[in-house]
Amino acid sequence: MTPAAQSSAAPRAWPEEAARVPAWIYSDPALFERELEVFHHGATWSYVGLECEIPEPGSYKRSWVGRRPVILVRDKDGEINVLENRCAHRGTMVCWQNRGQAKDLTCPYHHWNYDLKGNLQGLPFLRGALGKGGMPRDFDKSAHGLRRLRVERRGGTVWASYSEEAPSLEAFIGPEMLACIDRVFPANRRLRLIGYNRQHLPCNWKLYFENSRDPYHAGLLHSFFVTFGLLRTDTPFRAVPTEGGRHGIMASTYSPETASQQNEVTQQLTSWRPDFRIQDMELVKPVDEFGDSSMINLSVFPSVFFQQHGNCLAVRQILPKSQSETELSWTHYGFENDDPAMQARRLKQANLVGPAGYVGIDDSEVLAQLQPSAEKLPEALQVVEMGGRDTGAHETMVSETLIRSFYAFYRASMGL
Amino acid sequence: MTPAAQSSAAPRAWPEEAARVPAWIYSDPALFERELEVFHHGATWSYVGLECEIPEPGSYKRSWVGRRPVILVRDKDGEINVLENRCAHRGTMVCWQNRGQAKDLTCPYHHWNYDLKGNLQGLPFLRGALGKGGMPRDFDKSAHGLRRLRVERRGGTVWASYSEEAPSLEAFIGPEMLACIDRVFPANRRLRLIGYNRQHLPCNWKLYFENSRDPYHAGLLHSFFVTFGLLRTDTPFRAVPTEGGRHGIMASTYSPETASQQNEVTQQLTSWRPDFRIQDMELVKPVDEFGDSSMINLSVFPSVFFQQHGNCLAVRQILPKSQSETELSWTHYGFENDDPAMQARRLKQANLVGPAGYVGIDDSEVLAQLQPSAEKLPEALQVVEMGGRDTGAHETMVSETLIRSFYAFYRASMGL
Amino acid sequence: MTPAAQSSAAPRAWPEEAARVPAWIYSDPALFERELEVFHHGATWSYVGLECEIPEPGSYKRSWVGRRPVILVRDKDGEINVLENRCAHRGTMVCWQNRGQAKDLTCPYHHWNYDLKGNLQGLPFLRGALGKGGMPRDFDKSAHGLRRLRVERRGGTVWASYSEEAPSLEAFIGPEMLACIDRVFPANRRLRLIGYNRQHLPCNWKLYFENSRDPYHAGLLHSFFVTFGLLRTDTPFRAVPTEGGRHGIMASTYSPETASQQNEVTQQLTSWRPDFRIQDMELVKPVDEFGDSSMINLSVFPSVFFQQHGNCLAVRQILPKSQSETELSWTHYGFENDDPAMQARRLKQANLVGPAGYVGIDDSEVLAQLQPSAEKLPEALQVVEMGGRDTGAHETMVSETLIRSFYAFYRASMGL
Amino acid sequence: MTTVATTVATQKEREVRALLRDLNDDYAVCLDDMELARWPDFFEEEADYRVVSRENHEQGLELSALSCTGRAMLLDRVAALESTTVYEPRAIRHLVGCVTLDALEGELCRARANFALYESLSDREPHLLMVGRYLDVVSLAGERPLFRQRWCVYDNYRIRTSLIIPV
Amino acid sequence: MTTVATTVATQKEREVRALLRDLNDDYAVCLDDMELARWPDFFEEEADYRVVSRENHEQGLELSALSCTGRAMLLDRVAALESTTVYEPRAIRHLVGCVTLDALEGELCRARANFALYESLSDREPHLLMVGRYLDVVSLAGERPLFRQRWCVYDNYRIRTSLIIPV
Amino acid sequence: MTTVATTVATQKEREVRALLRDLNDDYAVCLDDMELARWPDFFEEEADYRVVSRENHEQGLELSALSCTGRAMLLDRVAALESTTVYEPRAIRHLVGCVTLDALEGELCRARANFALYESLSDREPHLLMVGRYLDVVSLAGERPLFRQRWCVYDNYRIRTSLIIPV
Ligand code: FES
Ligand code: FES
Ligand code: FES
Ligand SMILES: [Fe+3]
Ligand SMILES: [Fe+3]
Ligand SMILES: [Fe+3]
Repeated sequence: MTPAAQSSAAPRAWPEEAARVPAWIYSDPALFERELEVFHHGATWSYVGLECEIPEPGSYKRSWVGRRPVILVRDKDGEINVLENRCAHRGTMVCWQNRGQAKDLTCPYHHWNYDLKGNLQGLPFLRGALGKGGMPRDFDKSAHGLRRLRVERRGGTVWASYSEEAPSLEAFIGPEMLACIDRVFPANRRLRLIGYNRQHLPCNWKLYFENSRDPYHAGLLHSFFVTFGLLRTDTPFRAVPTEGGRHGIMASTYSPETASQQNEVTQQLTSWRPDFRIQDMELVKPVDEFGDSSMINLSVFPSVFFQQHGNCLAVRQILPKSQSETELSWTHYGFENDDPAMQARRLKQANLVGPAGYVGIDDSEVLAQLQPSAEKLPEALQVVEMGGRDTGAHETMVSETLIRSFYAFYRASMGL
Repeated sequence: MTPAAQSSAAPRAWPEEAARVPAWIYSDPALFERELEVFHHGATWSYVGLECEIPEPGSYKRSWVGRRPVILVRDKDGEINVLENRCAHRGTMVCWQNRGQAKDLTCPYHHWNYDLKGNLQGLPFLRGALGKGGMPRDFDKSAHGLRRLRVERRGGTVWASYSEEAPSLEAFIGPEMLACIDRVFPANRRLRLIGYNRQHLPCNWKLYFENSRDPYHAGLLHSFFVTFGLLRTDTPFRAVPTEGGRHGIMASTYSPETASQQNEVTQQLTSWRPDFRIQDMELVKPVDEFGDSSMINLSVFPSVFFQQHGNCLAVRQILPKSQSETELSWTHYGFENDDPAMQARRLKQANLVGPAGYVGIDDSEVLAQLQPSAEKLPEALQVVEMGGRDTGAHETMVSETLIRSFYAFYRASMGL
Repeated sequence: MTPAAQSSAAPRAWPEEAARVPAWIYSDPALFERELEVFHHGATWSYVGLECEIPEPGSYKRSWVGRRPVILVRDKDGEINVLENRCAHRGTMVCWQNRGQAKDLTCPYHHWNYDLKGNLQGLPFLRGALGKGGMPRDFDKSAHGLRRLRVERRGGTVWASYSEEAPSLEAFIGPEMLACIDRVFPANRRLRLIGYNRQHLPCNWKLYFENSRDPYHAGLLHSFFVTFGLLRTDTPFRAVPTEGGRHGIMASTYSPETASQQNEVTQQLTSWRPDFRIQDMELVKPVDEFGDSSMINLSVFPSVFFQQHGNCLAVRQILPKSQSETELSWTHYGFENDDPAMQARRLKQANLVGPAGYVGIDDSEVLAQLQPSAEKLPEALQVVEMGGRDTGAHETMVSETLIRSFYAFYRASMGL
Repeated sequence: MTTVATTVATQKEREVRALLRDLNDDYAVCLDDMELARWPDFFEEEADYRVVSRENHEQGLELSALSCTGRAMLLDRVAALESTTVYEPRAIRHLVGCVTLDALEGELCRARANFALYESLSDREPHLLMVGRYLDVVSLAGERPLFRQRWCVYDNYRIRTSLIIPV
Repeated sequence: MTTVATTVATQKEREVRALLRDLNDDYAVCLDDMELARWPDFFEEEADYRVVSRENHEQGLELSALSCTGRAMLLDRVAALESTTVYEPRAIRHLVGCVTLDALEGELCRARANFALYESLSDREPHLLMVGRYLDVVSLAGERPLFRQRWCVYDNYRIRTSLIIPV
Repeated sequence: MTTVATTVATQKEREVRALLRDLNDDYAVCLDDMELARWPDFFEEEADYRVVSRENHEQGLELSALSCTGRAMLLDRVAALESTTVYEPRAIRHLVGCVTLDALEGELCRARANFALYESLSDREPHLLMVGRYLDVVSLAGERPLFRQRWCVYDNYRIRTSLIIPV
């Protein structure tokens, strides 16, 4: 239970000292509301799903932009529309199923009926019954559709924005990040949906962002990764803030040859378990399907991470639910021409991540220990100066540059 | 989980546009507190129970006025008293049983003892023990009774008010509504208590009021009603705001002959299921016991609805628990001389309403889908212009006049 | 569920009338936060544990100061340190076990390592890896230890303070109370840990304080006590506020001879059950181990009560969790040379207190009935004038002087 | 009927109790699987099925939150759920335990069992919807035991939002 | 005693386990029905009944939240609940499962079972009060099995408000 | 396999169902006791163990939150929990009920059971972690029944924080 969080009328001041983050940003409910307005519902793009989830005309699924419920639906022209899931009449959620197939959308309350572009097609008793009642003559159906968001797609991913001011998706993501995303959504391969994992974290969404932009922890907290050399602090690594810190690229290198080598660097790895062995080694022996020995974790602010851990490919949607609750929604995918071995490999390696993942557990457990301390000690400061105090790109895992750059961007956006 | 609701220091402005209701009124905790003070604890009357629930001297039951706990008790003179369930000493609830029989009321904490009118009769060690302790000599027992509310009764119903300024119950309810209430509490028949249903709704209390003052939805959402002609959009109907919109009368007409007719009106009823049949038709074949073919739903603001659906008679107390939680407390009743067939009929038809009712479910499910969208989109507007933009009495089901009139009254009272 | 509590920007005014306490102090979340700062995290001392719980070098247990998590650890010099359980790096709880044995403390997230005095000993990749990353050269390990609190011990009890301004523990507790505490922690006897009881109360922490400083209720609410004469309103009793009302002593007298006598005083005891008998009377026949026939309950504000009910010795830590939630953490102890009979007796008499205690239940049940009424009627006043309106020491159970003196102190400290 | 109560159970009684455990589990699984069409088959023609609050039950008040007197009403309840009722998709999960045989006379027995119902709505964690006790009269005359009476007496003061699937 | 553990159960052991399931259900129903007067009858004269936190139990600390050594204390607990204890009315509902027979020697057995307790206060929905494990020693010597020891080890870190009805 | 469904159970089927109840209870206790080393012994060599959401299961999506294909992966999961996984100490408590035998052919049966999992973290009250249904294929060929398949299909939309101990 969150203790009564303080939400100062006057915003608190960010600490002067460089490379510090104040703990109160993780528990203030009014700040949380403002973040949603500035970021998620503001001039940004949010990932909302994959095209392959709604393959046919009439296919739909529910999703979220920030905290707002939306419907992702493919209309009969094959276009994808993202509609707010709120009836224009009296505000009921129109769509109550998480996914399905529909010819149109009818609100259960008074049966107002919308087409798949969100236009109000009709409503019962528009002209009354037996000469009585009905809507005013000047009622304009075209002004009472479902709110429709801007939509862009890329490589099978679908994005939405509430903002007319937001730049194009391409410009918003930026070229460096785009290249990384395109790599895991190759133009010549069709996506295959493998399934979902959904996880509720008892922490502020920014703590999750920090965690997932933090290579420093990966080689220490995650004994499993370390022990099997899936992540090595001594192989090439890139931590690249892009678009002024808004996004962040983490790319590591995996080589089966050096995966278990010990040296001066690994001696600092207090989590290395040299005598820990597993029997089914396929879990930790990925095939280099993209031909570059790389593993990636891409933070596309504010809504999503793209990850490739070995042959486990997933999109991780970050859904802030309150100042102390965050939902992770993982969509795992493969490609249509995956052979049975690759299909099995992706499923097996999925055991690494998610709410029951060999490394996923470590993160969710740590985050559950962070939020209470942030709430109970809101005036405390986080120290983020590993790798220096700058916000540039670093070529090492032992750096917090992606967190510093994130907060540089955050403060500028929030005026903090 | 309610997301951190915004509770602006400066009250937000009601939208200019006619026939619009802003969604933020359903989630603001400070507004909720003010509503309780203005309405429930202010110059109004709240229904608190039926006389037949406390038949004997000493009979009591617990009830609520707004969010405040009260005890309804019949004293030895046969008078009914409504007492705040809070000890005048240090504030413990005095009465811990939902109902029972008592000669007096003793607080468990220090055994202060009150008579059934709430007067402090005695307290242990008033004069100390062995010459030490005790209450100050000027302690005035008569100033430390249980807080006693104004009480009025009518036709077996019991009402209470915190306010000396409130007009008489009769004036508060007003003549038009009184006539409707008297109809279902006939002077010549004694009430028989059939039982309770209690339901917790995850929505703001005003959403429930809107729902229950909204004939437009009844013919659409409630397939069951529609299919069996219990409510027909083409038979005489009255939607009458009274006392400046404070209260609202809905009266429909049921005729077994026309119940299943189809015509131009019913063709607009998208929820008509012509081939749906049930086997035990007694459920939907009420007997016209009041001789006027009428079915009613009376909204007596702020505390109660009176309903007669066929032969199912019930009082529905509306208990606001927080800005996002409302309790419904249904008391079903019949009359002492009901014959066994009528007794069985009332019980059978009770399957229509309440938390498991054939039509009750539809409402609670819709309301559960309304609150989250109101919370997540507080700046959205509800459109209530079915039947026009006026607030007069309408003779059709396809009208939202009872909602508009309710908000006209609400805004005037709240200064919004 | 706590209804949305009002937290006025402008603090509310304390009532003018003497011997009154306003109910709003039990539900205001902002007031609660301020209380923690003024009292628990301010210039006071908080009980945090017993020395015998961490007997060896390296023994540790987790505890709380106010709402802040701390670690109580004995270092290799045998010194006891109290450290905030928050990593100086990014704020994770360092210690995840409630108790144990450790050589040092390592944060799971990035393996920063602290010695048992809280000093940062080392951190992985302080100087980077392969020439990249690492902490800035000017990073000062000595400035990034775990926050260490002031610690004092007395008679086997351990105390901590966040404040440099707080006086010595001895001065804070004061001589009169110290003598009472020393009595139940005799210098010549080593403590034996018997076990814990932990209880979650749905009430404001001050309601618990009132309850436990209130001899008036003890002889009325607690039928069990009364019936077996464990507490008698007619035997010598002392209710002594100390240090300006901050602390409070309650000392009663038990005599097996008079335990079941009836007289003019006991006739006022409405809770006396003369024909109630139990079969195993050892429960209510304590042995007078301190030679003074006394039973005590000592309130050492803000963190703890010391109690001796017969041969049941316990420390009761009061942990405020929110404005409406309080945790009680009971540590029962005996002495190392207790003979088997005394060991059994202490265990048997432990049935009197705690969450399932013969008298403990009465208190928790009453408190659960107090908080809702305080929340729903925040403007109501508690009347505390039993025994007069003064705040001096009284020699009777029928007095609320310890509550009045508590609020005199409280108001002065809080500026209310 | 002879009351079984605290006396020592006979072999026959222990067998019937085992049968009742199977019956209770089969019944619960039918509902959890949402195989509503099979639900009326657990009852005799003269079925007396009720979902009733402890409050009403203990005061002897007749009102139920849901009642079906006779198989026709059981079938109607199923038909309405499938055709007319509007509700958010959900999963129901039963745990049934503490099955007791209270009385046994010829081919009729009086029995009870505890139930807990968990509800999982479409985008939330499961929550406890209801706990309570089944009060049954079971006929053992046919090849399968059938409920003549099943009263589901729930401990809840209030029902959380809606009660849709029978208990 | 012989430890049953992971070995294959004998016919005798399976029968005793069935007996224990009945015993556990009867015991729970007695409490849920608030028939407290019958509760001590489930125990031998030398009863060792405890409700103890996992925390104390695992550290070998002797303190219980509630303990009755001997039938006299069981009777006293019942008497006090009926005569002196002040508490808000409530309903308790048990679910008991995962009954295991851990060791069987002659007419004495060591057994365990999981319990979940739901509490329904007078104006609220039910909540989970406690989960844990019974650690039992059961005598099979008489015509009904009786508890020589029943330790109720609860997983809760804290008890929610009060523990009134025995577990 | 022959589907048992709503037909009348044979004596053999009732015996197998009783055996499955014992198996389910033994399995749950093994996990509640945190005797993880014994957990793989409940499975055949070709074990197909999955913890999967109802969402994935009903859509025919292959992803599990946790999957072990073959005993080696069961052993690896245990080894990792004991050696590398970082998590807050906790207690898990199972209730398993509504065991059904769905089909029986020779020495192989298809069976199901409902589960509820409660989790007690180190300084909090227990909460409901998960409810759902086991979908099993059990081999009766050996001296002890063994799972060939155990799919734990949970009703939760989301997993609360982490799933650490197998279901
Ligand atoms: S709210 Fe959607 S149709 Fe009325
Ligand atoms: S609070 Fe009621 S008598 Fe003291
Ligand atoms: S947060 Fe503790 S080491 Fe990083
Ligand atoms: Fe990680
Ligand atoms: Fe309706
Ligand atoms: Fe007390």
